[in-house]
Amino acid sequence: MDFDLSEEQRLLKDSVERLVADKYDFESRKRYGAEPKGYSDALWTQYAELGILGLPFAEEDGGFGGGAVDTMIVMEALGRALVLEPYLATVVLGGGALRRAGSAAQRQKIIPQIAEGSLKLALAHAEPQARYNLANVAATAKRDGDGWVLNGAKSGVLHGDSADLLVVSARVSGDQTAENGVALFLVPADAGGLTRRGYATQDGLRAADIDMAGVRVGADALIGGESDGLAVVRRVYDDAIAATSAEAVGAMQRALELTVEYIKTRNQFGQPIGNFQALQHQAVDMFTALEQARSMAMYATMMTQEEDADERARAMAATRVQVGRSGRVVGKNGVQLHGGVGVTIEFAIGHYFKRLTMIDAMFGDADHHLGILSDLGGLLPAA
Amino acid sequence: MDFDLSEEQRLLKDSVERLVADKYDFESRKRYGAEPKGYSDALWTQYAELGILGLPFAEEDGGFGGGAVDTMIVMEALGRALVLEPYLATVVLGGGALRRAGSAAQRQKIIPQIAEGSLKLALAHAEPQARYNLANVAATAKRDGDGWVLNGAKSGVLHGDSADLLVVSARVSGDQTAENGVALFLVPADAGGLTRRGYATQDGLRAADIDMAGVRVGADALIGGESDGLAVVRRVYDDAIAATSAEAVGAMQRALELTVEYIKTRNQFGQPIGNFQALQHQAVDMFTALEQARSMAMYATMMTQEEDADERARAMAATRVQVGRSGRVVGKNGVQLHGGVGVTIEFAIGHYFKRLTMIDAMFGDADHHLGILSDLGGLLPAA
Amino acid sequence: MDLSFTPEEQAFREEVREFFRTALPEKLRAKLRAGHHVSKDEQVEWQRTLNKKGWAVPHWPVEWGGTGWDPVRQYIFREELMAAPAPEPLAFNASMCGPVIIQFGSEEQKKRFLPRMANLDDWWCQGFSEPGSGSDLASLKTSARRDGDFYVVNGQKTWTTLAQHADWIFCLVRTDPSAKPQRGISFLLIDMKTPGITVRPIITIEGGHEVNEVFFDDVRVPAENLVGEENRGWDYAKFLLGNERVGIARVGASKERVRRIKLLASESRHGNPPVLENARFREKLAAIEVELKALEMTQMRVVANMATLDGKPDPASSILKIKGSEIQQTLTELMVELAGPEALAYQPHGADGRNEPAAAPEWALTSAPNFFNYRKVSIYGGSNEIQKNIISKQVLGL
Amino acid sequence: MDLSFTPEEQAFREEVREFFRTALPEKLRAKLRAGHHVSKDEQVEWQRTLNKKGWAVPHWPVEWGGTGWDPVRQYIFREELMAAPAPEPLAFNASMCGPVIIQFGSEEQKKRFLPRMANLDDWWCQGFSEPGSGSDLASLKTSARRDGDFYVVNGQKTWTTLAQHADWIFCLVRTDPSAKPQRGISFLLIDMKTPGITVRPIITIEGGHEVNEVFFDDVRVPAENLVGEENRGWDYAKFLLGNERVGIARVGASKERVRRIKLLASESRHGNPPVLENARFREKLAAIEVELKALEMTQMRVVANMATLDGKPDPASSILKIKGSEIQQTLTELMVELAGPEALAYQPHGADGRNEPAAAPEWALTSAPNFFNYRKVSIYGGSNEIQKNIISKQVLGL
Repeated sequence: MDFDLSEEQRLLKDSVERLVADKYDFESRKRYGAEPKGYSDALWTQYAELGILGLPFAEEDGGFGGGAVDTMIVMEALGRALVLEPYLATVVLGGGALRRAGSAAQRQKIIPQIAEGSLKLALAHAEPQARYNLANVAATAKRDGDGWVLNGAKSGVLHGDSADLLVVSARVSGDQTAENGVALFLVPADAGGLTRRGYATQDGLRAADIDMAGVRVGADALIGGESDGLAVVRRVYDDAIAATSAEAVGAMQRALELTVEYIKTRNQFGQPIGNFQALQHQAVDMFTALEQARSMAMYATMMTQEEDADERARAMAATRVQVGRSGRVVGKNGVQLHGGVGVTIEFAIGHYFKRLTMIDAMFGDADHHLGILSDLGGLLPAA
Repeated sequence: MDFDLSEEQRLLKDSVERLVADKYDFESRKRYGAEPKGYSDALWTQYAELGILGLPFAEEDGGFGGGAVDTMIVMEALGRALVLEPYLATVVLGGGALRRAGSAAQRQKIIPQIAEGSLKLALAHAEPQARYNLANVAATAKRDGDGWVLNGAKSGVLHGDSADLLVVSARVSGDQTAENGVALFLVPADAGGLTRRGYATQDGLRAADIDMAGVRVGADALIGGESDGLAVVRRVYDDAIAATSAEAVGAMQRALELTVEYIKTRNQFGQPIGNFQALQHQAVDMFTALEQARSMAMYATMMTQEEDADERARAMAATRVQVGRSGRVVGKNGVQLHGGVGVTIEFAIGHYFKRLTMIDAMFGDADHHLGILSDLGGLLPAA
Repeated sequence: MDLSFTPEEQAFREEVREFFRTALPEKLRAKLRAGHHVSKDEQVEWQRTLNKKGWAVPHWPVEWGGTGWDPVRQYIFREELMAAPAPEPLAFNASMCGPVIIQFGSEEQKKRFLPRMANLDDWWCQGFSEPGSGSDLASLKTSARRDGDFYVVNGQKTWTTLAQHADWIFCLVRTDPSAKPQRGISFLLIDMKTPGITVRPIITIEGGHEVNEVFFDDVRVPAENLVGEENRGWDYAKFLLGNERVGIARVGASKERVRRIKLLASESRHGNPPVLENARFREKLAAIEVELKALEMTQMRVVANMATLDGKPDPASSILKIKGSEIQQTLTELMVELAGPEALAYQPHGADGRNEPAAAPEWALTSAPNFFNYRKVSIYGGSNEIQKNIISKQVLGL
Repeated sequence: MDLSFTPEEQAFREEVREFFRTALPEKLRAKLRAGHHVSKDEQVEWQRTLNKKGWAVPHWPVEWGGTGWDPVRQYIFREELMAAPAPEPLAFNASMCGPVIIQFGSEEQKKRFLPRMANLDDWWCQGFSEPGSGSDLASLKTSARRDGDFYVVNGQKTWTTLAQHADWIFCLVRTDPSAKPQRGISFLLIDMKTPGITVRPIITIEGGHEVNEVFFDDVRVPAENLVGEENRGWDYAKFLLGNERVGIARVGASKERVRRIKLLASESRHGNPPVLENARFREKLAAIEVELKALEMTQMRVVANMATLDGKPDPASSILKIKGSEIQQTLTELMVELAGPEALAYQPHGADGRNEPAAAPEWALTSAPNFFNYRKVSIYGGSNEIQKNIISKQVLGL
């Protein structure tokens, strides 16, 4: 057991933190959000230069051979600044599907383009009717000669509006909620028959609803097998749970700092409101929530390596419960301690609150995961 | 809508409050608890003189014709002093079964004895296997000539060890958890074949486990019909929920007063600890919990008159949720604000905490009733 | 003690309900139920409908347009209004400035302002808070210097709700800078069209524009617009804030929201089982219902005691704000949970060209913005921390 | 960063587990699992078993009986001990007074006291709190006046855990009444058999006798029993309280309790469905498990950082007490819920003649007493409010 970062990891952490500290203050973020894509392409290039876009991919595929801890480090730093760029969508979600299940040919073609920043991905899996049931896939893929024809609708696809290449799930066989029979396909965003409606999300990021009407792709578009795409999605979502938990920890850390700074300087009744014990204790509750979430983000990071899907599912569900609940405590107390200015768009704290809320909602909220965990029998055996 | 007490109710309130204020300080209570029955027979006589033992019974039966509000007033006053005598067991539970379902002959024979303080009752319904399922009755009653023979076990019978007369439920027909087929019987505590094991309860009251092996009673022992005893029990338990909610409110009120008095006088760091804002806010949380519970105790009192069993069930479940949760807040915060002395047997606050906990556990705890309420669809209609 | 409504009160409730059924435009009802704000025109039109019926300002004296209803009937009216749901009469007119003028204003002020207030001919807003004076209101700095028949006002107000619609603003201003903080404050009525007033929007976290900053730069206000006596404004403000108490629990609005959540959660969407079949969701909702029922009873106790306590506040009234805001916030949060992934999309009213419509229903799209926006209810009107300080001191004597 | 245990650490865990499997008397294990306290004799016998194995005081220096284990191994040992469950080595000896003597005591004191401490030949208790000095420990009044080669001690200590068993007490006493509160305090070792000492039991709310008052009336203590320097006792006390931090989370004990609740809740009693089939109960338990797993990871972070932080406390360590006590309390409450109506009966150990046995299992009968008793864990050792004050000041800089 060892919680220390390696020398390389420490360097990585320093360099990402320095980049966002330099380039991602609150005012800059506002400017990036107003750019056409809703984020900064210039920053994206800098991420590529820093090496973080290719980080988790194998060196032989054109990546940098980083592990889950490296992703944790990056996501935490990005979370501190509420970074808008599609790192999660491209590297963790879309890229993750390739990393976990892509063929050597697919990986070697695409990953170098991800790493150099010239290709953005999105994972189009969720559908309007699915709610949080990952197995509910109504979109279909039918064989058509050597290739496939895709039909159906995807919704809330994170950064789906600006992605170049989509990883799309579709059902090849089985009932609409069957565990088997789902496949993943690489679909260019400009494929014929594919339409996208892009919109802002509540936290200032972007997403898209996608319709597919007779979208044709070749045989080489299939990622992995014809029937086990759902297992890949589950694995990638687990990676994303670990990654967004780290992002949430970064956001909570910064939200706590902002709040403590604010109550140290805001004066009422002739003194800083940070002198009032009831407010101090609310700040302490934020700190406690943060540290508990940090612990679980580390735990989830470790458990992304776990090969037993059930064990992994327990760990990820538990992490979501803690991170979701901690996020609510930090977000709500942070706004409350800011008072009136906390609910204005001009103060950063509200944006942290919104992002923390949306991280919770993204792959099933804390209570949803509590149900999953309890149905799996919890973490400890009876004795 | 009118929350004022009538002149008579105001007098009742004053006189009961005066009695317990005079006779039921913390030291006296300790003495009463050490008496052979675990309470004071001398006080019981005074309750009779005050007229509260016959209060809820009809005047033609030898009672005083009081209503649910009168019982609320008495129970709240008794709750303030954590009174040990078997008022709930005799007047509300055992007497309640007679009041709700007894024949004129039964009522006119027994109620005058209750009112004058010469006869104590208990309701022996719960059984070891039943948990909170009121319909789970395994004890049996079999016809035997004109009379009946009872067999089975009852557990946790409140003040069952010192009662003179027991109201016992037993199954005449149907499966062990059938809604119909349960009857109620009047059984003298000294009946042949009936054994009692008396013990203290966690809150300093008394209860008994009761075994019946071939207990014979006459035809006149049957209360109400042969099959509808469970409906009577439900009705009486609803009355008891209202009554114990009022008792809990009295206990919470006093617990809050004791706590506020304590933190005003306890000095640490050169000042009364009641000056510390975090402790003040905990006391305010107690106050809020108390007032919300008081409102629901009033609501339950009103709803004891409701004839629709489902409507009544919703109201009682909702009341138990609020009163149970409020009791926990008041009990826990009260102890916490007392610090070390709060967990000693020499300070009253711990006894309030224990009684509030046991009121919650008595007819199903707050979460149990939340389940009932939610299964009944909650309080408000969808729209 | 009788906690049920009398037959007369029940009949009154039916009458009110029937009026809302017929007089309230369906479009307005639908808008409120979907979680949207009403426009200025809609608010004005509705308040005039109420005023025509004689119900715009029920709690005012009959001579100024009130109804003469007892507290219980006023309560029933408010409950039914929120249950409809219908827009509430503009609080700044009906519950805040109006009662102050009735209690402390001159005869001329009453004649001049009250009828127009009741009919929403004038839209009022409130100028109390300042950037440096939130919880500590008495530290306010906006000054009013006497200059002949005028006061000259300089300073800044903030959190001024709907100032963008307002014709008039009632302000706390400092008229004696040398007195103790509470002593040098006056209550002044200011025409928003007076030169020197600038209104600047404050955008709230969900993107809405409800509140504003109001700047005063040598604004000349006729001295006749002073309410009551100079330097007594703090007393009038306390009177005003005391009046807010009962309405602030917003029990009726929360009941309406519970019913709405139940309806939405009992519907099967996309062929999935209704969310209400999930025991956890159902119990969370039931738990809020219990709190809400308790609060409703608490509120009824306060209302019923108004007659007997003769103006002195019922100690229980102090929990209305705390519990009411907690319940409102929890309900908005439950709505987000109900919307699930459909809460994700942000759809600003004034589409900014880069947003295409998401395939989610209106109630789901407004769920997160309402959750975000409702953080305000534990902050404004005296934060819940301040409320607890008040209870601690005034009720518990700590 | 590698958050898994190494194969060597896993093997060590197996070794420890195996030892507990064979060396721990089954009766003792059963007693702890039923929620009972162990007797003095049982505690002594067990600690001697540990000491024979060389594991009584793992964190002490090897020369005084320690093991030389790194923090991770010490952590594993403690976890397995609690999971067994086995009685913990008496904290007053092993974690409190022992380390102080090791760090600040004289060579003579070490030789005289440490071996007997490790073997529980002497049972120690702690004399810190006084009736007027709970949270505000520095205000303590018990005085020690120097008189030749002796200190003469007068005053009163309270909350003295298991003083009824104790041979020795380590006390904070005021040796300089004129100095600032923290400056005039010394750390004194006192033989409980010295004339003038009276121990009076304090009965806790559930009826147990764990704590006591200890009165000192002209108690003459040899000056050689002073630890370190006169008037430096406050520093030694702070050192002692700092050592408590990691153990105080009691993660292992809570894990054992979770497993136990799961087992009991998964059994069908009286032919009823297991309580664990109730989704609400299951989810409540799962929610605690999450908090507990997070706390375990937090504790491991603190343990792992001990090597690198070189004695400086990890900021995260300050949450161990707060979260640990919350979890312990919630678990005792869940046990009461599980027992249901069977939690009702009070069965004092020394039956008072008026109590006949109730027909409920042992674990149910101890559930409510444990719930009541465990209110103490958010009060003692610095109440959770004090802990929050400390975090606010030391970690957040407020």
